[in-house]
Amino acid sequence: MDTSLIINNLVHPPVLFFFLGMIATFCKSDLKIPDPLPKLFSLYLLLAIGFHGGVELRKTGLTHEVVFALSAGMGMAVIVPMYAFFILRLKLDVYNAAAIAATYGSISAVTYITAVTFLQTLGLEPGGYMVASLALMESPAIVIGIILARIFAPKKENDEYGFSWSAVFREAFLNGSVLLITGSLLIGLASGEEGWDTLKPFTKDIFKGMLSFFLLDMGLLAAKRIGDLKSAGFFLPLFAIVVPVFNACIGIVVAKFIDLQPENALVFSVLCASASYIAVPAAMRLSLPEANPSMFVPMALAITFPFNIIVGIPLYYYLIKRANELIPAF
Amino acid sequence: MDTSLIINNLVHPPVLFFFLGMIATFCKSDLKIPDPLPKLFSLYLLLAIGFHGGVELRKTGLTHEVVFALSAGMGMAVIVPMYAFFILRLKLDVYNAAAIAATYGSISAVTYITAVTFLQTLGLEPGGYMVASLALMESPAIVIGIILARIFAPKKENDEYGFSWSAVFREAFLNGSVLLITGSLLIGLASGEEGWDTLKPFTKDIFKGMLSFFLLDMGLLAAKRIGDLKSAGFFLPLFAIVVPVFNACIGIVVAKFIDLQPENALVFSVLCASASYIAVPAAMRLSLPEANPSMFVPMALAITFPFNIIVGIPLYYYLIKRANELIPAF
Amino acid sequence: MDTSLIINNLVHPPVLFFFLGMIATFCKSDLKIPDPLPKLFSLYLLLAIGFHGGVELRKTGLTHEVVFALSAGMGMAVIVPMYAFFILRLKLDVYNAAAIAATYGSISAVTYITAVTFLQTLGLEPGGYMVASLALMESPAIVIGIILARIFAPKKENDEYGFSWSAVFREAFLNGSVLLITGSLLIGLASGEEGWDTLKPFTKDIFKGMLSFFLLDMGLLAAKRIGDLKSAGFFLPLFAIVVPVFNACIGIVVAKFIDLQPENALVFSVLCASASYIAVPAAMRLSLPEANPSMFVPMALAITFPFNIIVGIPLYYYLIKRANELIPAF
Amino acid sequence: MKPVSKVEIVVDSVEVENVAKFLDEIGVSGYSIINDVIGKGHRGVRSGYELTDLFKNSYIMVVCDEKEMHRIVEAIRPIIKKFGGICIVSDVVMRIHK
Amino acid sequence: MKPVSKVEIVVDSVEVENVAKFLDEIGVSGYSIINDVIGKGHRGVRSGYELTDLFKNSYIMVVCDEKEMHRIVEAIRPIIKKFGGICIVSDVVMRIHK
Amino acid sequence: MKPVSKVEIVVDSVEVENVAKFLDEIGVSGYSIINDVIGKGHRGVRSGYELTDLFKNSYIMVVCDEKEMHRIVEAIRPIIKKFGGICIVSDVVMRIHK
Ligand SMILES: Nc1ncnc2c1ncn2[C@@H]1O[C@H](COP(=O)(O)O)[C@@H](O)[C@H]1O
Ligand SMILES: Nc1ncnc2c1ncn2[C@@H]1O[C@H](COP(=O)(O)O)[C@@H](O)[C@H]1O
Ligand SMILES: Nc1ncnc2c1ncn2[C@@H]1O[C@H](COP(=O)(O)O)[C@@H](O)[C@H]1O
Ligand code: NA
Ligand code: NA
Ligand code: NA
Repeated sequence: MDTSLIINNLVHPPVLFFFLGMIATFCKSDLKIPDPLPKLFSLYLLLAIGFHGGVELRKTGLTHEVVFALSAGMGMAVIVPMYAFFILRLKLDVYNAAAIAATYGSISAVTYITAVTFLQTLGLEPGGYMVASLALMESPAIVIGIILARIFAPKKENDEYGFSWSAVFREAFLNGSVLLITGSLLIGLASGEEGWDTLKPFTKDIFKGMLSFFLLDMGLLAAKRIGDLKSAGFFLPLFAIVVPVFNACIGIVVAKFIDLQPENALVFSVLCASASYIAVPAAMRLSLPEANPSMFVPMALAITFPFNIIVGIPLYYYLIKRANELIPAF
Repeated sequence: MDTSLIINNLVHPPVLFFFLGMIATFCKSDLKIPDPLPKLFSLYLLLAIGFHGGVELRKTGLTHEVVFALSAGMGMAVIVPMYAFFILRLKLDVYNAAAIAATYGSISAVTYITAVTFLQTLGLEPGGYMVASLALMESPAIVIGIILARIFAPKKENDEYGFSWSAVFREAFLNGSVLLITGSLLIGLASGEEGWDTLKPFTKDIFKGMLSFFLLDMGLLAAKRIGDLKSAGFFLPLFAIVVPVFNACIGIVVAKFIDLQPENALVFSVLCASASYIAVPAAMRLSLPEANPSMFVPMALAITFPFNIIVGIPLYYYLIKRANELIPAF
Repeated sequence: MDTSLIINNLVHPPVLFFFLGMIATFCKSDLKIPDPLPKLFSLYLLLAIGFHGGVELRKTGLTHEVVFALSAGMGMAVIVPMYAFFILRLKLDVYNAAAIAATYGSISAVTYITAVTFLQTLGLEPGGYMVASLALMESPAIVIGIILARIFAPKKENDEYGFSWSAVFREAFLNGSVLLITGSLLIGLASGEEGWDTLKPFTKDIFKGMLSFFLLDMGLLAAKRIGDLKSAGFFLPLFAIVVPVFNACIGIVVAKFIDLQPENALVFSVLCASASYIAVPAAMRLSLPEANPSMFVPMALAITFPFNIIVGIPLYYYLIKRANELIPAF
Repeated sequence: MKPVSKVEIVVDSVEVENVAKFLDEIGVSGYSIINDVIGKGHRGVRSGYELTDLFKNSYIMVVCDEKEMHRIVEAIRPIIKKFGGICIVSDVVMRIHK
Repeated sequence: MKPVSKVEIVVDSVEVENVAKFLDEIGVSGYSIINDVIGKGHRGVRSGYELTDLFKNSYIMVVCDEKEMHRIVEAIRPIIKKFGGICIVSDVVMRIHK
Repeated sequence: MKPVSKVEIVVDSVEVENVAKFLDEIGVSGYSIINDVIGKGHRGVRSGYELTDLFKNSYIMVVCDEKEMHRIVEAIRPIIKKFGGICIVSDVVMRIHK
């Protein structure tokens, strides 16, 4: 594997700020980005990503490639939580297995952006429509996870207090992050080039700076959360690395099948590999309060996220390149 | 009325984000811009508007047109709360009538900006000095409202605890939003073109983005507050639409009299039509605690503001154009 | 002294916003930048300053001039608190003397930036490596202050509860502001020109705007804190002006010795003259809780900071120019 | 100066609206809520989660008469049972309330 | 270990500085304030207003002796009468205060 | 419905983690913490400092049995002695805690 790829990824400022955050926590600095500033950065990123994606999607139109990519994304978001659930059941109770399955079936928008940023340093630009894929892949796993829990949970424990399917669907499809990215995408779609000119200095020019700030915070948080998993043994940390790589590989194969460009294939496989630490915890808290958030949150935030950012993205890109060399045309 | 005007207004990203916010609240999404981020956006907007206005005012100088526009603005800010008070007294007690009168006599800076933005999409740029008008029109209605309440309120109820005229004037003329916009205007005036070059990327380039964010929040809030008026019957919602339109019409006539350019006439009439949901509630809380904020706040925020943003601005512009066609020279 | 220098400094927007803040507090406006927004601006400024400095340092390399400047900075940061401590002991107990000594031995990043901004309006740009000096000069005074307190404090009072040297060093060298500026400097160093292009719109273009906002808040705070010193007599306010000027003069002489360019000499002397109101209070609170924060905080924030911003920077620059005229080559 | 009960409740913040709804149904004269309460209990540490508004508690205080107190306790029992929390009651003297 | 009174006050946040001023005048040994308290009472829901710092309550706790307690209650009565709020008193044991 | 002690502590926010550590060592069943408490006491006004997270208090509430209460009071005495604060105790009735 080309080490320059990894290094190239690592010396990029946003990724370096992620390291700075981790280091700050590890050496017990009191550096802190106080509430609700992390929320400002994450709202900004969602708005900017969505809007940009919408503008691009308008340029592309709904081509075959787009339809294939979106369908494939939806498919992955449904299948991943299912098989993950049964693996997790080997070691965990129904509730935690369902919550972690949902976590890995859903996606992380910041991992996505970091992949896009990585591609840009290589001079590549993935199709903006992949943002639509991102938006579509956030919700299904939440519903699947809750369905699985309700099928397999021992009936007597299943206290109905406070449960309603409408709340589940609202949490899955209308939670803040899904709604903001989807809404911004539609706004981008509606306002097109003209809208883009209006918002570009905000949504594009300062984007990398806002991303750096957010990654600084993610580094602080990831390092702080890693301790939560100390008592978890080997299974969960291993799961948090092996399953994303496996999902990325499926993603790469699927991308090859539907003939995505390498840059789009990377983004697609990164979506498959990423795990949710925003939308899923919110949904689980309401619909599966029995699941332990100090398991599924640190897995996504403190292991899978840094792994994807540091090792995963260049690794998946390397695999895509190799796959393309071996099987030039399908 | 030219429907392309309305559509043109509506597909502008900031306005679309306002809709997104309303939709999010209506479908009970948990999308939220947590405190104090809305404050960040509103402070930014006031600073940027004021500064820009000051720089422009320095270019224009204190011409006849400027003096006329400022005086007319002041006049409207004094007269509107007076006549509004007596209309409101038909249905409301003295305190609430006075508070609502002050609300409609004062102005909304974000409505103003949205009108400017609307003009910019038509390739027009109103005189920056209108910002001075904005700043001057914020305070008088507050004082008028309180004077009216003290004249007409039944004496025995009028508990003097905590009341002082100096506090009233401080709230009216030195409240945060008035002070920031006026101060920034003076800073723009003092630092001129050179200062503008220094701050332009901050106060101009990212402006529309910050506006979009703020309007997103305004949409969330407006939709949330609309429920407060459910029990209010027809009078207040009707007032919240009819009186702004009426004020806009007076504004249009006055603008014609003092011979303002169409773009300045629009901005002027929008100021007349807009209602305050920041400065006035703050002042009323201290000086008229007997007035019910769950009346005057939702009227301004949930009815008049969206109405002006969506229908009012293009409507007033259409009326100005028609008036100019009918009476080419005065 | 050339009055145009002072005026030139004063009509610069960021400085004007500082005045606006002071005026707002003095006339009891309710203008407020609510928590944690000031933190957003200060984190941004540290990140941007550090990153810019790192990129510049990479261009310069570790030249003789750089090494000299860094060493001289370190030296000042060690010596200033020592002599200040003994002056302060004339009037104050050990704890307060030590805390104030640390305050004046350490630095203020925003004073530094304001000096850089002042130079830019004159068309000058100090060497980016001075940021390294800034980062190096923040911590030593904290350690010196605590050592002095422990040497001179009456032993019996010296309750050991909660004291540890490791905590002292962590507070001094790993506190949030030191870590963020140092980390950002290293990231700038690592990512160089390419990284700069990525982050420039964020770290440079909107910088003056963010600085204006922060200075607005500093004005609000400084004016609010000035009252805390009412009961303090003449000694402390006098100290808060005389010692900075004296430190600046030493700085100017040292800068002449190590042959710094005028712009670098100004920045160096401003660092010597500035007093810490972020890192030092944090460290003192933990390690010298006996010291009274309502002495050392308002001295740095409400007297020394405004003095340096308004009078100090042009004064020191004037002195540097005069010194260069009198002693052209050393 | 009448003696009343003070009910203090700590629950997961996502449940606070439900608790308020119950209180409205019971018809108490008022209540006060403090959000952003962190803590520890049988379900482990709850110190908030910066990326969402989750994993925090809210504190609710209700001053009411004894009958209302009993009804409140019954109404929030299932909430605390499912989502965790604590409810304590003490005697206070109401000095001023319009 | 001396028995003292605990006075708890909930008032509109804009009045909290006035309450503090009264407490200073009365000369209590100290007080604690929690801002950002929301609630409901005779004047309806008070859940804050995002665009200003208005329509929120503050909670003030004062630990004091009985005489001070009576003076506090009298001092804040007009504030609560005009701007709303609640004031309750209970008996506690002071364990540590320097 | 068992009678328990409620311990309320106000300390400098920088000490709150130490207090929590003590509570963990003592082994109480839980505690709740409210940060961003301001106030006044022997050490003057503490109303926070916008540029750092300093000069604020935290409020800690622990519901526990009497024995634990005594141990808590002893454990935090040195903290309050050095860094200031207050600790009061009252009797409450525990109604619900899983
Ligand atoms: N003994 C206690 N004293 C005070 N607060 C408690 C106690 N036990 C639980 N709590 C609060 O209630 C929350 C939920 O408790 P639990 O359901 O036991 O996890 C905790 O996070 C604490 O904030
Ligand atoms: N019975 C009560 N119990 C607790 N808090 C109350 C009660 N009544 C009023 N409050 C608080 O006092 C505030 C003002 O009350 P009011 O003046 O009745 O509207 C409310 O918003 C609540 O925060
Ligand atoms: N009598 C009191 N009643 C309520 N809170 C107090 C009292 N005395 C002190 N406090 C709180 O404890 C903090 C520290 O007190 P002190 O150590 O006396 O300065 C103060 O800032 C208050 O928040
Ligand atoms: Na995934
Ligand atoms: Na108006
Ligand atoms: Na210094």
